[in-house]
Amino acid sequence: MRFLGFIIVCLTGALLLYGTGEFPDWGDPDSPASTHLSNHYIEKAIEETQVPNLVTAVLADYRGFDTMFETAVVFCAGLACFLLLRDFSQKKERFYRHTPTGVILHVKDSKKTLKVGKEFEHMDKDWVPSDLIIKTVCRILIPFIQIYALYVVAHGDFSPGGGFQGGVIFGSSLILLAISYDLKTLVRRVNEKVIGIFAALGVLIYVGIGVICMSMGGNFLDYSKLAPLVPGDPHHIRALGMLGVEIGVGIAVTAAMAIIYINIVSEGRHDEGL
Amino acid sequence: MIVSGNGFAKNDGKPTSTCFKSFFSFLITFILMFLTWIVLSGKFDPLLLWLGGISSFFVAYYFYDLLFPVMESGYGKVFFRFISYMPWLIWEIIKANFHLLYLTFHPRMKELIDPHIITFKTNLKSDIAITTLANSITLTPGTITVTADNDGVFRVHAIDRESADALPGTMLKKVAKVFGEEI
Amino acid sequence: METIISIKPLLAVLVSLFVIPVLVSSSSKPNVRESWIFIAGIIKLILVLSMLPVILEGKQIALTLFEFAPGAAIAFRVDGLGMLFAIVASSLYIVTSIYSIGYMRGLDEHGQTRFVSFFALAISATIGAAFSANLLTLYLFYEILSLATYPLVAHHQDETSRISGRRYLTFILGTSIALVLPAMIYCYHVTGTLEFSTAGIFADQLSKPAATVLLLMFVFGFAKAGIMPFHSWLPAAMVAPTPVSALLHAVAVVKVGVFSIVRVMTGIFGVDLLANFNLGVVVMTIASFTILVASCIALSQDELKRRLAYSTISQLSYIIFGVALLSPQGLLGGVIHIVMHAFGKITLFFCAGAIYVATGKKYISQMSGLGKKMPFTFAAFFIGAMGVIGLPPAGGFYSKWNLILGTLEAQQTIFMVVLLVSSFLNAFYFLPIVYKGFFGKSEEEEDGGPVKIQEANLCLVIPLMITAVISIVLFFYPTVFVNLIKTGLGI
Amino acid sequence: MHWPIDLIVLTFVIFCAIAAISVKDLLGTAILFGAYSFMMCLLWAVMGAVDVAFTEASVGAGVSTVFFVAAVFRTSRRTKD
Amino acid sequence: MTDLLPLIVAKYNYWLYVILMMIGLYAMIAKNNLIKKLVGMNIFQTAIILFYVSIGYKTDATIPIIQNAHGGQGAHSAVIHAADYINPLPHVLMLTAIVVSVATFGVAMALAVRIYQRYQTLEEDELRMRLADIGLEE
Amino acid sequence: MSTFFLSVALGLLFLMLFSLYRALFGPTVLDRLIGVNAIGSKTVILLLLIGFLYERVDMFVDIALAYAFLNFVTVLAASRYFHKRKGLYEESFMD
Amino acid sequence: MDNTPALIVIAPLLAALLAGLAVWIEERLSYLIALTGLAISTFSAVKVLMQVIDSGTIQYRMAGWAPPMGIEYRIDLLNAMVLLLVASIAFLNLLASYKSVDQETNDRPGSFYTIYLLFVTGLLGVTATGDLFNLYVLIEITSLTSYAMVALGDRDRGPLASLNYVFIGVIGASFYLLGVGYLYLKTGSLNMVDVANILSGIHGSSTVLVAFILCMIGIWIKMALFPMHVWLPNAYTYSPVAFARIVAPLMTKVMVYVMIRLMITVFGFDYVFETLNLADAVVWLATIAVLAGGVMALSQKNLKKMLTYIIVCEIGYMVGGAWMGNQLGMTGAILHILNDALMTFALFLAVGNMVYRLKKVDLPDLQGLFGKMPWTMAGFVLAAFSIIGVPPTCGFFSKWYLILGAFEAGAYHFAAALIISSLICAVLFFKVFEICFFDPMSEGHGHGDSHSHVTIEEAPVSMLIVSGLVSLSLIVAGLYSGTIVNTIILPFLK
Amino acid sequence: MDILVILFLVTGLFFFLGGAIGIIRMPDFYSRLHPAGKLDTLGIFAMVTGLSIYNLHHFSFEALLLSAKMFLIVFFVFLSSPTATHSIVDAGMRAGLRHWTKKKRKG
Repeated sequence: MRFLGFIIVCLTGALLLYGTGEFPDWGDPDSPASTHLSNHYIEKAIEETQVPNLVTAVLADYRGFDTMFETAVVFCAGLACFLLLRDFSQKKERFYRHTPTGVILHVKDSKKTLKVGKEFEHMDKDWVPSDLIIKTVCRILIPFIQIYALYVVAHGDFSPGGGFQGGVIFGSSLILLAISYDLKTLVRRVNEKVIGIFAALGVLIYVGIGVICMSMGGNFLDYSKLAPLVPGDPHHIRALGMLGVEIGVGIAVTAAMAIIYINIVSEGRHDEGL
Repeated sequence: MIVSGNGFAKNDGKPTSTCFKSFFSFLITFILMFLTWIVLSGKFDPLLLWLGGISSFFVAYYFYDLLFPVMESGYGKVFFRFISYMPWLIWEIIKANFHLLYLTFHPRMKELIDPHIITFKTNLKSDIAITTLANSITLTPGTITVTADNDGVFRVHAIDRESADALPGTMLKKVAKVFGEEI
Repeated sequence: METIISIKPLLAVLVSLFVIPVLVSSSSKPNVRESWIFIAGIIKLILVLSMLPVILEGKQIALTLFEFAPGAAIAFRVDGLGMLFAIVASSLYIVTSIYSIGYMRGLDEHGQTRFVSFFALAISATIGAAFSANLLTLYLFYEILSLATYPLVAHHQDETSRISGRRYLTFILGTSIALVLPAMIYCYHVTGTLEFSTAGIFADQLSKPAATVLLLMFVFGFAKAGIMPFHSWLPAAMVAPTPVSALLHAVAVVKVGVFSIVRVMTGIFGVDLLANFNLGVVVMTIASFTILVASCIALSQDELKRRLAYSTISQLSYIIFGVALLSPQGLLGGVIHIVMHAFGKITLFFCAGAIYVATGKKYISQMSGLGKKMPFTFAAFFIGAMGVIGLPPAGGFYSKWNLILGTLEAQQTIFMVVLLVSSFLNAFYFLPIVYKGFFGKSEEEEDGGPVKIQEANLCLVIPLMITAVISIVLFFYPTVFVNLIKTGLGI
Repeated sequence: MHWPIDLIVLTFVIFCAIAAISVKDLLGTAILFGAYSFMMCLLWAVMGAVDVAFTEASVGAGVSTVFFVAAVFRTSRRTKD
Repeated sequence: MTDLLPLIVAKYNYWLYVILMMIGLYAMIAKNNLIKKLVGMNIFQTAIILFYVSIGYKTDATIPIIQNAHGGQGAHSAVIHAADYINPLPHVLMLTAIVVSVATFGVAMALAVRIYQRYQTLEEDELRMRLADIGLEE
Repeated sequence: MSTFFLSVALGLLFLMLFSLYRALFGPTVLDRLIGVNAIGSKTVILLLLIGFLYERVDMFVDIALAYAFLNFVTVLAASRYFHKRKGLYEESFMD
Repeated sequence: MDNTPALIVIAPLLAALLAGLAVWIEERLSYLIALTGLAISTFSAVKVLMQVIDSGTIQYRMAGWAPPMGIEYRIDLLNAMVLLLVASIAFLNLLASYKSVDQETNDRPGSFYTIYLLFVTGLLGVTATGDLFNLYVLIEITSLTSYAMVALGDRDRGPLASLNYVFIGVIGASFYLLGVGYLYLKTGSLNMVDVANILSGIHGSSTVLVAFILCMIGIWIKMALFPMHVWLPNAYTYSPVAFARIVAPLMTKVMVYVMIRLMITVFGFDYVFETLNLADAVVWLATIAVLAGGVMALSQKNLKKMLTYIIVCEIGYMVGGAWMGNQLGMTGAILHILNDALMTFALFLAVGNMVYRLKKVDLPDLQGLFGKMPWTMAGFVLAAFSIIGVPPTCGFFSKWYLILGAFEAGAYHFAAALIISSLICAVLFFKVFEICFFDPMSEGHGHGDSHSHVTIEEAPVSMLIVSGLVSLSLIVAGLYSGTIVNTIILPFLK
Repeated sequence: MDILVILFLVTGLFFFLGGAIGIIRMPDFYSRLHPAGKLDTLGIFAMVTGLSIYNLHHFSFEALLLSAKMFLIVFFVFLSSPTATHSIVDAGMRAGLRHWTKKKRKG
């Protein structure tokens, strides 16, 4: 296998290197790639869309259709992880902790249950008390991270970033919560159903905006047709549409990242986690 | 999203804050978030401000208990004392770093250093105080906090005797003063 | 030539197809089921016969169903040759239906509904093949027929039938896919059409080697005709119930093979082309080889049905032989042999089945003396045998006579010898059975065991009487068929 | 003007990539993979692809690595190659 | 030296992308551990992203975010030269590609976890042995 | 000034080589972690410097910020691993 | 503005998301939503096909941007046909899957429908789009959903098969992406027509050659052409039946469509067959693929796996036909996309019915099935005949064109391979028929009792109806293949 | 002004150098963390200070906010870096990594 792999790799490499022979120089401003389509984007985008971040303009408007499917891919990944790993079965052996004393009870009989409430709480085999310092620092940091993530989503038009990056950062903040405390804390705060709904909802916002454009008599995702629905400068309607779309992306990505993480780290049991 | 304070308050062994207090901590969080937003954004476009408001509200509404799990009246004072603690800390950090630089660049470094672990106990109670002390220790001369638990027991890894001897010392006092705790 | 567009050929094909759902739905009531078969058979025959006058007038009936490429369509065209074959098949179908009722019930076979359904499907395909207007349609029905017969051959669902079924399919399906299909597509590739026409479809696109290869592909590819290397499916298929062997393996299936070869030789290549390239001799050589070898093998077979099967193999080659003579007399003799042999051979098979049902005996050596117990059966057997051997007053004489004339006409004296020799061989392997049946001592007489043997039930005896009688009638009145052949082949 | 940075970072990237696939401890691989993504992010930034850099920072260095660690946590660190 | 350096600079990115890609491909084909293969896969994908981003780069151009766009009402009238900004299109494409790659990566990780749950190993040869043990090898 | 920034950036890259050495050859996983952490902190500065080189530092600050944060998450996740799974790789070969 | 073209793709996507929401609210609702979405999609596809036949190519601008800037849908005859095929098969399969999904994914049928719809969306998008990069994204959607689905199938082998699928799938998609990158580098555009225009000026470039090779290899990997097929059998065998039924007929076929699209629309006939000298080599490759697929299928003991190898074989047909370099071969390839999709679908429907009752379909499990599930078997037999190429089923007619094309191109080896593979298929299927026809009873009655006491009945009516319908459509498609060729394929090729 | 900036940057670079050398030279994992955790933090502090001063070159409100934003990084690093360091040390302890001691003590 190694040898075969080596040969395949070398062949591929040779093919690709052969192809590079006619490449324009790196950074050549006159290469076809940098002159044909991109000039239009660079010169006209701000005029047509009022969005200074060209990447966002192209991403969410000119090629918004791509981005919609990209979001769908993320949603699909989340759903796939959920379907693959989520495990609803009740474990036979269970552990409980007596909250006031901290005594840990190990229940082997699957029928016997303890009432989970003030006195007892569920616990996992590999439970480890979370670290105080990490916990406190993360507690302080998480809201800032979140506001930062939302800032990134909202400012996709002006600075790098956008729905996807913001969503990932927001998702990371949730992951951070799960890492610094434990997974149960996260799941208790943002429960599974909510994440699931949000994942679909995010993409739905995107598609929904497209469909609304369609029902307003435009093409799919043609934001300019949204103008009658939104107050404000009709010139900025495309920027607004992009913002709406980015928010949808952000929601979907956040939820998908959370789902993927939660399911991988707990093998779908939603218990202790990393 | 489902909001529940219990996941966090429980660790402090204190009951969940009352309605008013939680509103207050929500408000503070909101203001803090909004300020952060403005610093981040740097734009005063009405739309963006609105978005900032909504975002701050969102974060504050769902995560206020993260930043201020226990709302107490003394936060303002603590804040100012903390600010005044900062320059001292930075100065200490700089000193520590020069010391460390000296160690690193010393040709016979391995003779100078003497890594070992020391343990000491403090009477600090609140999480935030313990954390501040632990991080300060980590940032200052040749010492890194290994563990710090709820009871205020610290294990510290020190790179040489000199650094180890300085602990807990002044820093503990200062931190205790900042958070108004007994030593 | 005048062409009439009519839906009748399609109806004739579809009648027994449409009856299948009815058969399946009435599977719990055997009598109702069988009456449906009968009705369908009669309708089919009527439809076929109703076209007869038109054809005899020298007109043709045509119907194009689906044209999927220029020159390649699913289309029907009824001409003399097809008509002849259709009449034989559909009339014998009715007879066989009656016979199979008796046979299946007599033996209390399982899966009778399945049996009759596939039987109906097979006969549909046969008629379809008879009425095909082009090679594509012919191939289509040929394949359907192959596939529809498989469940019939493997009807007993035991180990022997599994093996036979496998062999049957290997030969039939294998050759048709591997040889006929590429040959056909090559024809289309060269000429752009597959329509049969008496002049042939090749103008002068073919070289002699190509033509030879193509012809051989067709001749061997239509393995149902039982040309020698590809013959062994036929004896194997004799494990099937006797009605199947009778109708399908004496009439429908094998004759479709032969018919296809005749069609290809006359309609695709054209007599002139074959004559130009002198390809008739090639085919004749192959056919003669088959005739002689199969006859010899038949001599050594003890199981009656297998002997009949080898006899069939050799008789089929007569037809091909006759066509390959490429002379009017030869063509006439060859094609009319389709009819003559059909009636003769089916009689023989019917007899074999009747003997089996009545006595449970399969082997010739066990049959001595049975003629006294089953006089009608053995009388019919005698007539059938005469037909196959070519003795007057059975119809077989007419075709053999024409064949011999044909060889003379084509000045192929050596092949005439082949015919004569094989006729002797035929006589050798048939007449002893008759002789033993009537004059030999039966086993019971030898053993002294008092086993009561009597004539099989009426459902079995009547059909074989009918076919035997027709066999004789055809000797005296072959005119209709001769006319059909003459209009069909333009001789 | 940025080519020296580009050149050096690219070389680093190659090092990281080779190391990441040859380390015999999957957690090490995870960590090196994170480093690899950091470098890549730097590379995109050098080439002016800020959005890509941002995404790579958040995805490659952040989420991917965490997923990786999580997966290693739930499977095993052991590997033969 | 004077000739060599511009040539290297001009093609360095493309060469190195090929090398990176070969590394990734090799890891995917030859490595025994499934997670290692996944790393290879990611390296492979990043190599492609590197290629695309390299296409888009322009010397002496700035990042594709229009400067001073909101500096005032009159700012729009300023003419934008295409040569001043880096080509945004490859960036857009690569954003999508990165997202796709992380999605694939997540799913692949989930699959790896599932496989480990079932077979307690992620080494290909051991997996093959396990499969043979339980009679599932074809 | 930009020449200076460039040389600072190159200097940082040079220093990064040391961290990279630790990351690539660190005897234990945790050494690698230290190396990567150190690379991360240098990268934050590098990003800012690149921003100044492009004269668009406002765009790069965001990335640097995200970077710092995500580096933290990664390091935390990797080190949390050891809270749950004991041992370096000697033990993990056993099970 | 007529939005029908967009609706074909958007309706399933929207339905997928709504079904995804419904998972959390009312699980049963998701089935209805899915059904509605696909019905709308199918209906739109029919409408678009009519429009295209009437008035020629339809262009639809996504987000209203003119083509080279924005993404456009370019629906010509070929597109429209494949769209209708995909949408209707997806719809029919959904009709048939109601029960089997319940059986196989007893925990989360709603999520299944969501992923299913996303998969269909991907396929439809791949077919409709006129943009090279958009194609990549959509391919990835289909791949990702397939990965998930494959893993959900067999508990033991599913995840492993899926992970291998991931590796190879990613390599394939990445190669394609690289190819697009090389093209973009040379042309600066991503729109197919635009790229084609620019390419016509730079045919000699080595970069374009590499781009072409990369694209082709990528697509071949995705469609599992012979040496790159290793992922397919396991992946399809171990996926849930409801999914196998759609992925097997559609995925590879759509990829063949993509290949044809790239060859015809993007690179152009001239480039592919005149500038490059690859056609012979590829036809040889296809020949080997056909033979190898058949031979490998012969050695399988599991019915589902056997069928997957037949798919490998069929892919060889289409690739060979498309690379023949003449109109007949291309006609055959395109016709075979349609026919093969139908017949594979029919086969897998029948297999699905069997799995529904038997749970596993190793060949010995099938004994006596003709008696127990006659209608299912009838469908199976028809589909099998079609694969073998028995007239008048549709398989015969595409084979006809393919062989004709091979004759015209002088590729007799390919024609021979086709014939041989027909024979192999005949052997294969009659092996199966034999097993199904001769029940265990014939070998001894005692044996039959020990086999199993569970009486096996015919599959549920909903599954049977679809199965029967599709099997009959094989004949109908066969009979009307002349019409299809004349109204759709030939005008497209001109 | 530029001199100040250069000074800060060079200082930061110097700290980073210390960190880098420390990472290489220190004998064991725990002692390596000291330079890595602390010197880098201070290095970031110094350099960001320098850069934000440079950023205030053309003074405006926006530039001020930008500098504040940069200091947000410092704030962040000051919080996270010691935590990360602590977390790594903790991990080392839990992993059972022995710390390096002087040879004379080893007996």
